[in-house]
Amino acid sequence: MKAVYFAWVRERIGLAEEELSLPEEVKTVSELVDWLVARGEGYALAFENRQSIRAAIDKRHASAHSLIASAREIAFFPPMTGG
Amino acid sequence: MKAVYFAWVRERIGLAEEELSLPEEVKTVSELVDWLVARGEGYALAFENRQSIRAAIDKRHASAHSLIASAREIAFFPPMTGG
Amino acid sequence: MVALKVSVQLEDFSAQEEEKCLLSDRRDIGALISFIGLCRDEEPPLSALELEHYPGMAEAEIAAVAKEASLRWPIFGATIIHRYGMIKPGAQIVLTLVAAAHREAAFASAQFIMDYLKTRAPFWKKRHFSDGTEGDWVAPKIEDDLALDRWLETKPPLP
Amino acid sequence: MVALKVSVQLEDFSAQEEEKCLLSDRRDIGALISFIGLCRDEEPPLSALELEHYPGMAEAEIAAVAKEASLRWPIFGATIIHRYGMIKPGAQIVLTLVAAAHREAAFASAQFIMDYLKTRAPFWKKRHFSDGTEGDWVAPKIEDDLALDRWLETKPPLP
Repeated sequence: MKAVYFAWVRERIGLAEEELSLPEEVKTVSELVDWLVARGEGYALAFENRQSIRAAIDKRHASAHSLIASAREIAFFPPMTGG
Repeated sequence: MKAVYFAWVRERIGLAEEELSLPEEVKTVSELVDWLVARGEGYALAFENRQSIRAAIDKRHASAHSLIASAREIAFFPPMTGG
Repeated sequence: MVALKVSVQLEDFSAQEEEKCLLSDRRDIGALISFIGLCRDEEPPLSALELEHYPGMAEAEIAAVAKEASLRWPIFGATIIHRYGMIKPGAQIVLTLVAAAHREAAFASAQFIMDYLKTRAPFWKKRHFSDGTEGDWVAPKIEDDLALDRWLETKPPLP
Repeated sequence: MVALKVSVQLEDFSAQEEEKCLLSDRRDIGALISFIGLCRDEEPPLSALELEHYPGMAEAEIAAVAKEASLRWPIFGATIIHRYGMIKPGAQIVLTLVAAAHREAAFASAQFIMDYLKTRAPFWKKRHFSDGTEGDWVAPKIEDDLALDRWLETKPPLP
Protein backbone atom coordinates (compact mmCIF):
# COMPACT_ATOMS: atom_id res chain seq x y z
CA MET A 1 0.00 0.00 0.00
CA LYS A 2 1.24 3.46 -0.89
CA ALA A 3 1.08 6.27 1.64
CA VAL A 4 1.23 9.89 0.46
CA TYR A 5 1.69 12.99 2.62
CA PHE A 6 0.94 16.64 1.90
CA ALA A 7 1.79 20.11 3.20
CA TRP A 8 3.16 20.17 6.76
CA VAL A 9 2.37 16.48 7.30
CA ARG A 10 4.79 15.80 4.42
CA GLU A 11 7.35 18.23 5.87
CA ARG A 12 7.23 16.73 9.36
CA ILE A 13 7.45 13.14 8.16
CA GLY A 14 10.15 14.17 5.69
CA LEU A 15 8.70 12.11 2.87
CA ALA A 16 6.18 12.83 0.09
CA GLU A 17 5.32 9.15 -0.26
CA GLU A 18 6.40 5.65 0.74
CA GLU A 19 5.39 2.02 0.39
CA LEU A 20 4.02 0.49 3.57
CA SER A 21 3.89 -3.19 4.50
CA LEU A 22 1.31 -3.31 7.22
CA PRO A 23 0.78 -6.04 9.79
CA GLU A 24 -2.64 -7.66 9.53
CA GLU A 25 -3.99 -6.12 12.72
CA VAL A 26 -3.88 -2.62 11.20
CA LYS A 27 -7.39 -2.41 9.77
CA THR A 28 -8.59 1.20 10.06
CA VAL A 29 -7.23 4.66 9.31
CA SER A 30 -6.99 5.26 13.06
CA GLU A 31 -4.97 2.06 13.60
CA LEU A 32 -2.70 3.01 10.72
CA VAL A 33 -1.99 6.36 12.40
CA ASP A 34 -1.11 4.52 15.65
CA TRP A 35 1.26 2.29 13.71
CA LEU A 36 2.89 5.24 11.91
CA VAL A 37 3.31 7.26 15.13
CA ALA A 38 5.26 4.35 16.62
CA ARG A 39 7.71 4.48 13.70
CA GLY A 40 9.53 7.63 14.70
CA GLU A 41 9.67 11.22 15.80
CA GLY A 42 8.67 12.79 12.46
CA TYR A 43 5.50 10.72 12.35
CA ALA A 44 4.71 11.48 15.98
CA LEU A 45 5.11 15.20 15.28
CA ALA A 46 2.97 15.03 12.13
CA PHE A 47 0.12 13.38 14.01
CA GLU A 48 0.55 15.14 17.36
CA ASN A 49 -2.86 16.79 16.93
CA ARG A 50 -4.71 13.87 15.41
CA GLN A 51 -8.15 15.48 15.08
CA SER A 52 -6.73 18.08 12.73
CA ILE A 53 -5.32 15.54 10.26
CA ARG A 54 -7.48 14.47 7.33
CA ALA A 55 -7.16 11.19 5.47
CA ALA A 56 -8.15 10.01 2.02
CA ILE A 57 -8.36 6.45 0.71
CA ASP A 58 -7.82 6.11 -3.01
CA LYS A 59 -8.33 9.87 -3.39
CA ARG A 60 -11.65 10.02 -1.54
CA HIS A 61 -12.18 11.60 1.87
CA ALA A 62 -12.06 8.98 4.66
CA SER A 63 -12.72 9.02 8.39
CA ALA A 64 -10.73 7.58 11.30
CA HIS A 65 -12.96 4.49 11.23
CA SER A 66 -12.66 3.82 7.50
CA LEU A 67 -11.30 0.36 6.63
CA ILE A 68 -8.07 0.36 4.68
CA ALA A 69 -8.09 -3.32 3.63
CA SER A 70 -8.49 -2.84 -0.10
CA ALA A 71 -6.80 0.57 -0.35
CA ARG A 72 -4.09 1.09 -2.93
CA GLU A 73 -3.25 4.60 -1.77
CA ILE A 74 -3.83 6.32 1.53
CA ALA A 75 -3.18 10.02 2.02
CA PHE A 76 -2.70 12.17 5.12
CA PHE A 77 -2.87 15.94 5.09
CA PRO A 78 -3.83 19.03 7.13
CA PRO A 79 -7.18 20.81 6.72
CA MET A 80 -7.41 22.23 3.22
CA THR A 81 -6.85 25.90 2.44
CA GLY A 82 -7.52 26.16 -1.29
CA GLY A 83 -9.93 28.43 -3.12
CA MET B 1 -44.41 71.58 -13.38
CA LYS B 2 -43.27 69.00 -15.84
CA ALA B 3 -44.84 65.54 -15.89
CA VAL B 4 -42.98 62.62 -17.51
CA TYR B 5 -44.37 59.19 -18.30
CA PHE B 6 -42.62 55.90 -18.99
CA ALA B 7 -43.30 52.47 -20.53
CA TRP B 8 -47.00 51.59 -20.79
CA VAL B 9 -48.04 54.62 -18.74
CA ARG B 10 -46.50 56.73 -21.51
CA GLU B 11 -48.16 54.62 -24.22
CA ARG B 12 -51.62 54.82 -22.65
CA ILE B 13 -51.44 58.56 -22.05
CA GLY B 14 -49.95 59.04 -25.52
CA LEU B 15 -47.33 61.50 -24.31
CA ALA B 16 -43.76 61.17 -23.03
CA GLU B 17 -43.98 64.48 -21.17
CA GLU B 18 -46.07 67.59 -20.75
CA GLU B 19 -46.24 70.85 -18.79
CA LEU B 20 -48.98 70.89 -16.17
CA SER B 21 -50.63 73.94 -14.63
CA LEU B 22 -52.18 72.58 -11.50
CA PRO B 23 -54.96 74.15 -9.43
CA GLU B 24 -53.88 74.96 -5.89
CA GLU B 25 -55.92 72.18 -4.26
CA VAL B 26 -53.76 69.48 -5.91
CA LYS B 27 -51.15 68.96 -3.19
CA THR B 28 -50.14 65.29 -3.18
CA VAL B 29 -49.16 62.66 -5.74
CA SER B 30 -52.50 60.96 -5.10
CA GLU B 31 -54.45 64.17 -5.75
CA LEU B 32 -52.44 64.73 -8.92
CA VAL B 33 -53.45 61.26 -10.16
CA ASP B 34 -57.13 62.10 -9.47
CA TRP B 35 -56.72 65.31 -11.41
CA LEU B 36 -55.02 63.54 -14.36
CA VAL B 37 -57.61 60.74 -14.49
CA ALA B 38 -60.34 63.37 -14.91
CA ARG B 39 -58.55 64.75 -17.96
CA GLY B 40 -59.40 61.93 -20.34
CA GLU B 41 -59.61 58.29 -21.30
CA GLY B 42 -55.85 57.73 -21.84
CA TYR B 43 -55.07 58.96 -18.32
CA ALA B 44 -57.90 56.89 -16.85
CA LEU B 45 -56.54 53.80 -18.59
CA ALA B 46 -52.97 54.51 -17.48
CA PHE B 47 -54.04 54.78 -13.84
CA GLU B 48 -56.81 52.16 -13.83
CA ASN B 49 -54.80 50.02 -11.42
CA ARG B 50 -53.44 52.78 -9.23
CA GLN B 51 -51.55 50.61 -6.74
CA SER B 52 -49.33 49.32 -9.51
CA ILE B 53 -48.19 52.78 -10.67
CA ARG B 54 -45.01 54.24 -9.18
CA ALA B 55 -44.20 57.93 -8.92
CA ALA B 56 -40.99 59.91 -8.62
CA ILE B 57 -40.55 63.55 -7.65
CA ASP B 58 -37.47 65.21 -9.07
CA LYS B 59 -36.07 61.75 -9.89
CA ARG B 60 -36.49 60.28 -6.44
CA HIS B 61 -39.03 57.61 -5.51
CA ALA B 62 -42.19 59.12 -4.03
CA SER B 63 -45.33 57.73 -2.40
CA ALA B 64 -49.01 58.54 -2.94
CA HIS B 65 -48.89 60.93 0.02
CA SER B 66 -45.78 62.83 -1.05
CA LEU B 67 -46.25 66.56 -1.43
CA ILE B 68 -45.67 67.96 -4.90
CA ALA B 69 -45.57 71.65 -4.02
CA SER B 70 -41.93 72.35 -4.83
CA ALA B 71 -41.52 69.68 -7.50
CA ARG B 72 -40.01 70.63 -10.82
CA GLU B 73 -40.59 67.21 -12.39
CA ILE B 74 -42.97 64.44 -11.49
CA ALA B 75 -42.77 61.01 -13.13
CA PHE B 76 -45.26 58.14 -13.38
CA PHE B 77 -44.29 54.65 -14.44
CA PRO B 78 -45.08 50.94 -14.01
CA PRO B 79 -43.08 48.69 -11.66
CA MET B 80 -39.51 48.46 -12.87
CA THR B 81 -38.16 45.48 -14.77
CA GLY B 82 -34.50 46.30 -15.29
CA GLY B 83 -31.47 44.27 -14.37
CA MET C 1 -12.00 55.16 -0.34
CA VAL C 2 -14.42 52.81 -2.09
CA ALA C 3 -14.31 53.16 -5.89
CA LEU C 4 -17.90 53.18 -7.16
CA LYS C 5 -18.54 53.53 -10.89
CA VAL C 6 -22.00 53.68 -12.45
CA SER C 7 -22.85 53.97 -16.12
CA VAL C 8 -26.18 53.88 -17.97
CA GLN C 9 -25.39 53.56 -21.66
CA LEU C 10 -26.56 52.51 -25.12
CA GLU C 11 -23.28 50.80 -26.05
CA ASP C 12 -22.20 47.32 -25.09
CA PHE C 13 -19.57 46.90 -22.36
CA SER C 14 -16.50 44.76 -21.81
CA ALA C 15 -16.50 43.04 -18.44
CA GLN C 16 -12.79 42.35 -18.88
CA GLU C 17 -11.93 46.04 -19.43
CA GLU C 18 -13.98 47.02 -16.40
CA GLU C 19 -12.34 44.33 -14.28
CA LYS C 20 -8.90 45.54 -15.26
CA CYS C 21 -9.92 49.05 -14.33
CA LEU C 22 -11.36 48.00 -10.96
CA LEU C 23 -8.38 45.81 -10.04
CA SER C 24 -5.88 48.41 -11.30
CA ASP C 25 -2.66 47.40 -9.60
CA ARG C 26 -4.05 46.68 -6.19
CA ARG C 27 -2.65 43.67 -4.39
CA ASP C 28 -5.14 43.65 -1.52
CA ILE C 29 -8.09 42.27 -3.52
CA GLY C 30 -8.79 38.61 -2.78
CA ALA C 31 -12.19 38.24 -4.44
CA LEU C 32 -13.64 39.63 -7.64
CA ILE C 33 -17.25 38.90 -8.54
CA SER C 34 -18.73 39.65 -11.92
CA PHE C 35 -22.42 39.29 -12.65
CA ILE C 36 -23.58 39.68 -16.25
CA GLY C 37 -27.28 39.78 -17.07
CA LEU C 38 -28.01 38.71 -20.64
CA CYS C 39 -31.03 38.95 -22.94
CA ARG C 40 -32.60 35.47 -23.02
CA ASP C 41 -34.57 34.33 -26.01
CA GLU C 42 -38.16 33.30 -25.33
CA GLU C 43 -41.13 31.58 -26.91
CA PRO C 44 -42.33 33.05 -29.29
CA PRO C 45 -38.82 34.01 -30.45
CA LEU C 46 -37.65 37.53 -29.70
CA SER C 47 -35.99 39.86 -32.16
CA ALA C 48 -35.01 42.13 -29.27
CA LEU C 49 -35.81 43.44 -25.83
CA GLU C 50 -36.30 47.19 -25.82
CA LEU C 51 -35.02 48.78 -22.63
CA GLU C 52 -36.53 52.12 -21.72
CA HIS C 53 -35.10 54.11 -18.83
CA TYR C 54 -35.53 57.36 -16.93
CA PRO C 55 -32.34 59.33 -17.64
CA GLY C 56 -30.82 60.85 -14.52
CA MET C 57 -32.93 58.87 -12.10
CA ALA C 58 -31.54 55.54 -13.37
CA GLU C 59 -27.94 56.61 -12.66
CA ALA C 60 -28.88 58.11 -9.29
CA GLU C 61 -30.75 55.03 -8.08
CA ILE C 62 -28.00 52.63 -9.11
CA ALA C 63 -25.42 54.86 -7.43
CA ALA C 64 -27.52 54.88 -4.23
CA VAL C 65 -27.70 51.06 -4.23
CA ALA C 66 -23.94 50.76 -4.81
CA LYS C 67 -23.28 53.24 -2.01
CA GLU C 68 -25.53 51.29 0.37
CA ALA C 69 -23.70 48.05 -0.50
CA SER C 70 -20.37 49.72 0.28
CA LEU C 71 -21.71 50.75 3.71
CA ARG C 72 -23.00 47.26 4.53
CA TRP C 73 -19.94 45.22 3.49
CA PRO C 74 -16.20 45.84 3.46
CA ILE C 75 -15.63 46.17 -0.29
CA PHE C 76 -12.93 48.01 -2.21
CA GLY C 77 -14.99 48.95 -5.22
CA ALA C 78 -17.96 48.24 -7.46
CA THR C 79 -18.72 48.91 -11.11
CA ILE C 80 -22.27 48.79 -12.39
CA ILE C 81 -23.20 49.26 -16.03
CA HIS C 82 -26.79 49.08 -17.29
CA ARG C 83 -27.64 49.35 -20.98
CA TYR C 84 -30.78 50.74 -22.60
CA GLY C 85 -32.12 50.60 -26.16
CA MET C 86 -32.72 47.56 -28.37
CA ILE C 87 -30.92 44.48 -27.07
CA LYS C 88 -30.81 41.24 -29.05
CA PRO C 89 -31.06 37.75 -27.54
CA GLY C 90 -27.66 36.64 -26.28
CA ALA C 91 -26.47 40.24 -25.81
CA GLN C 92 -25.43 41.78 -22.49
CA ILE C 93 -27.81 43.99 -20.50
CA VAL C 94 -26.20 44.62 -17.14
CA LEU C 95 -22.83 44.22 -15.43
CA THR C 96 -22.13 44.25 -11.69
CA LEU C 97 -18.54 43.92 -10.55
CA VAL C 98 -17.46 43.89 -6.93
CA ALA C 99 -13.92 43.69 -5.55
CA ALA C 100 -13.25 42.85 -1.90
CA ALA C 101 -10.64 41.25 0.34
CA HIS C 102 -12.87 38.22 0.98
CA ARG C 103 -15.43 36.28 -0.99
CA GLU C 104 -18.30 36.63 1.50
CA ALA C 105 -18.47 40.43 1.14
CA ALA C 106 -18.07 40.21 -2.64
CA PHE C 107 -20.86 37.67 -3.09
CA ALA C 108 -23.26 39.35 -0.69
CA SER C 109 -22.84 42.84 -2.07
CA ALA C 110 -23.07 41.77 -5.72
CA GLN C 111 -26.31 39.94 -4.99
CA PHE C 112 -27.63 42.85 -2.93
CA ILE C 113 -26.88 45.27 -5.76
CA MET C 114 -28.68 43.10 -8.32
CA ASP C 115 -31.72 42.55 -6.07
CA TYR C 116 -32.16 46.24 -5.33
CA LEU C 117 -31.34 47.38 -8.84
CA LYS C 118 -34.12 45.12 -10.20
CA THR C 119 -36.80 46.78 -8.11
CA ARG C 120 -35.52 50.36 -7.70
CA ALA C 121 -33.73 51.39 -10.89
CA PRO C 122 -36.16 52.91 -13.42
CA PHE C 123 -35.83 50.55 -16.40
CA TRP C 124 -38.62 48.83 -18.30
CA LYS C 125 -38.38 45.98 -20.80
CA LYS C 126 -40.60 45.55 -23.86
CA ARG C 127 -40.57 42.45 -26.03
CA HIS C 128 -40.22 42.66 -29.81
CA PHE C 129 -40.93 39.41 -31.61
CA SER C 130 -39.14 37.85 -34.58
CA ASP C 131 -42.31 37.94 -36.69
CA GLY C 132 -42.17 41.74 -36.60
CA THR C 133 -44.89 42.30 -34.03
CA GLU C 134 -44.32 44.51 -31.04
CA GLY C 135 -45.04 42.57 -27.90
CA ASP C 136 -46.02 43.40 -24.36
CA TRP C 137 -44.10 44.94 -21.52
CA VAL C 138 -42.30 42.47 -19.29
CA ALA C 139 -44.15 42.09 -15.98
CA PRO C 140 -42.22 42.33 -12.73
CA LYS C 141 -41.53 38.98 -11.10
CA ILE C 142 -42.87 38.30 -7.63
CA GLU C 143 -39.51 36.66 -6.83
CA ASP C 144 -37.81 39.99 -7.37
CA ASP C 145 -39.80 41.51 -4.53
CA LEU C 146 -39.22 38.45 -2.36
CA ALA C 147 -35.49 38.64 -3.06
CA LEU C 148 -35.41 41.91 -1.13
CA ASP C 149 -36.71 40.27 2.03
CA ARG C 150 -33.46 38.49 2.74
CA TRP C 151 -31.70 41.84 3.18
CA LEU C 152 -34.25 43.14 5.68
CA GLU C 153 -33.20 40.73 8.40
CA THR C 154 -29.90 42.44 9.01
CA LYS C 155 -30.51 46.09 8.19
CA PRO C 156 -33.38 48.42 7.29
CA PRO C 157 -34.22 48.69 3.58
CA LEU C 158 -33.21 51.65 1.45
CA PRO C 159 -35.51 54.67 1.96
CA MET D 1 -27.14 18.36 -20.32
CA VAL D 2 -25.20 20.50 -17.89
CA ALA D 3 -21.73 21.45 -19.14
CA LEU D 4 -19.28 21.02 -16.25
CA LYS D 5 -15.61 21.76 -16.82
CA VAL D 6 -12.91 21.35 -14.18
CA SER D 7 -9.22 22.06 -14.52
CA VAL D 8 -6.36 21.99 -12.00
CA GLN D 9 -3.39 23.65 -13.63
CA LEU D 10 -0.09 25.44 -13.21
CA GLU D 11 -0.79 28.07 -15.89
CA ASP D 12 -2.85 31.21 -15.47
CA PHE D 13 -6.36 31.31 -16.95
CA SER D 14 -8.44 33.81 -18.90
CA ALA D 15 -11.90 34.29 -17.39
CA GLN D 16 -12.96 35.93 -20.65
CA GLU D 17 -11.96 32.92 -22.77
CA GLU D 18 -13.74 30.57 -20.38
CA GLU D 19 -16.86 32.73 -20.40
CA LYS D 20 -16.95 32.72 -24.19
CA CYS D 21 -16.61 28.95 -24.14
CA LEU D 22 -19.37 28.51 -21.56
CA LEU D 23 -21.78 30.90 -23.29
CA SER D 24 -20.95 29.47 -26.75
CA ASP D 25 -23.87 30.62 -28.88
CA ARG D 26 -26.62 29.84 -26.42
CA ARG D 27 -29.45 32.33 -26.22
CA ASP D 28 -31.13 30.88 -23.15
CA ILE D 29 -28.59 32.12 -20.59
CA GLY D 30 -29.85 35.07 -18.56
CA ALA D 31 -27.20 35.16 -15.83
CA LEU D 32 -23.48 34.60 -15.86
CA ILE D 33 -21.52 34.72 -12.61
CA SER D 34 -17.77 34.82 -12.46
CA PHE D 35 -15.85 34.53 -9.21
CA ILE D 36 -12.09 35.07 -9.28
CA GLY D 37 -10.00 34.39 -6.20
CA LEU D 38 -6.74 36.35 -6.17
CA CYS D 39 -3.53 36.17 -4.17
CA ARG D 40 -3.69 39.03 -1.65
CA ASP D 41 -0.55 40.58 -0.33
CA GLU D 42 -0.09 40.50 3.42
CA GLU D 43 2.02 41.90 6.23
CA PRO D 44 4.94 41.05 6.19
CA PRO D 45 4.95 41.34 2.37
CA LEU D 46 4.65 38.13 0.39
CA SER D 47 6.80 37.17 -2.56
CA ALA D 48 4.36 34.37 -3.37
CA LEU D 49 1.83 31.88 -2.11
CA GLU D 50 2.85 28.30 -2.88
CA LEU D 51 -0.13 26.13 -3.65
CA GLU D 52 0.35 22.42 -3.13
CA HIS D 53 -2.32 19.99 -4.26
CA TYR D 54 -3.16 16.29 -4.40
CA PRO D 55 -3.23 15.44 -8.12
CA GLY D 56 -6.24 13.41 -9.13
CA MET D 57 -8.14 13.96 -5.89
CA ALA D 58 -8.23 17.73 -6.44
CA GLU D 59 -9.93 17.36 -9.83
CA ALA D 60 -12.30 14.66 -8.53
CA GLU D 61 -13.40 16.70 -5.49
CA ILE D 62 -14.01 19.85 -7.50
CA ALA D 63 -15.97 17.85 -10.08
CA ALA D 64 -18.10 16.32 -7.29
CA VAL D 65 -18.89 19.78 -5.90
CA ALA D 66 -19.79 21.10 -9.37
CA LYS D 67 -22.01 18.08 -9.99
CA GLU D 68 -23.78 18.59 -6.66
CA ALA D 69 -24.39 22.27 -7.51
CA SER D 70 -25.93 21.24 -10.84
CA LEU D 71 -28.31 18.88 -9.00
CA ARG D 72 -29.37 21.53 -6.48
CA TRP D 73 -30.00 24.43 -8.86
CA PRO D 74 -31.18 24.74 -12.47
CA ILE D 75 -27.92 25.77 -14.12
CA PHE D 76 -26.73 25.31 -17.70
CA GLY D 77 -23.06 24.96 -16.98
CA ALA D 78 -20.11 25.64 -14.69
CA THR D 79 -16.38 26.03 -15.24
CA ILE D 80 -13.98 25.74 -12.33
CA ILE D 81 -10.23 26.27 -12.66
CA HIS D 82 -7.85 26.03 -9.71
CA ARG D 83 -4.15 26.76 -10.04
CA TYR D 84 -1.24 25.29 -8.12
CA GLY D 85 2.44 26.26 -7.87
CA MET D 86 3.95 29.62 -6.93
CA ILE D 87 1.43 32.45 -7.22
CA LYS D 88 2.45 36.08 -6.82
CA PRO D 89 0.39 38.75 -5.02
CA GLY D 90 -2.23 40.15 -7.40
CA ALA D 91 -2.28 36.97 -9.51
CA GLN D 92 -5.30 34.72 -10.03
CA ILE D 93 -5.74 31.50 -8.02
CA VAL D 94 -9.23 30.21 -8.76
CA LEU D 95 -12.07 30.80 -11.20
CA THR D 96 -15.67 29.72 -10.80
CA LEU D 97 -18.08 30.48 -13.63
CA VAL D 98 -21.76 29.58 -13.59
CA ALA D 99 -24.33 30.12 -16.35
CA ALA D 100 -28.07 29.87 -15.67
CA ALA D 101 -31.39 31.22 -16.88
CA HIS D 102 -31.88 33.28 -13.72
CA ARG D 103 -29.61 35.11 -11.31
CA GLU D 104 -30.76 33.32 -8.14
CA ALA D 105 -29.49 29.92 -9.31
CA ALA D 106 -26.28 31.43 -10.66
CA PHE D 107 -25.44 33.28 -7.43
CA ALA D 108 -26.36 30.40 -5.13
CA SER D 109 -24.47 27.74 -7.03
CA ALA D 110 -21.33 29.85 -7.50
CA GLN D 111 -21.26 30.56 -3.77
CA PHE D 112 -21.96 26.91 -2.93
CA ILE D 113 -19.12 25.79 -5.19
CA MET D 114 -16.66 28.20 -3.57
CA ASP D 115 -17.73 27.28 -0.03
CA TYR D 116 -17.38 23.54 -0.62
CA LEU D 117 -14.24 23.82 -2.69
CA LYS D 118 -12.54 25.69 0.17
CA THR D 119 -13.08 22.88 2.64
CA ARG D 120 -13.11 19.75 0.43
CA ALA D 121 -10.63 20.25 -2.41
CA PRO D 122 -7.11 19.11 -1.41
CA PHE D 123 -5.06 22.31 -1.77
CA TRP D 124 -2.73 23.86 0.79
CA LYS D 125 -1.20 27.33 0.80
CA LYS D 126 2.25 28.19 2.08
CA ARG D 127 3.51 31.74 2.46
CA HIS D 128 6.86 32.86 1.03
CA PHE D 129 8.00 36.26 2.22
CA SER D 130 9.69 39.06 0.26
CA ASP D 131 12.75 38.94 2.54
CA GLY D 132 13.48 35.46 1.19
CA THR D 133 12.25 33.48 4.19
CA GLU D 134 9.86 30.62 3.80
CA GLY D 135 6.83 31.20 5.94
CA ASP D 136 4.17 29.10 7.54
CA TRP D 137 1.27 27.19 6.09
CA VAL D 138 -1.97 29.16 5.89
CA ALA D 139 -4.37 28.01 8.61
CA PRO D 140 -7.96 27.19 7.69
CA LYS D 141 -10.44 29.91 8.60
CA ILE D 142 -13.23 29.11 10.99
CA GLU D 143 -15.56 31.12 8.72
CA ASP D 144 -14.94 28.63 5.95
CA ASP D 145 -16.45 25.86 8.03
CA LEU D 146 -19.30 28.10 9.12
CA ALA D 147 -19.98 29.00 5.49
CA LEU D 148 -21.00 25.41 4.89
CA ASP D 149 -23.77 25.58 7.47
CA ARG D 150 -26.00 27.73 5.32
CA TRP D 151 -26.24 24.93 2.74
CA LEU D 152 -27.30 22.32 5.30
CA GLU D 153 -30.67 23.93 5.92
CA THR D 154 -32.03 22.94 2.53
CA LYS D 155 -30.28 19.69 1.66
CA PRO D 156 -27.90 17.19 3.23
CA PRO D 157 -24.18 17.91 2.89
CA LEU D 158 -21.93 16.15 0.45
CA PRO D 159 -20.92 12.67 1.66
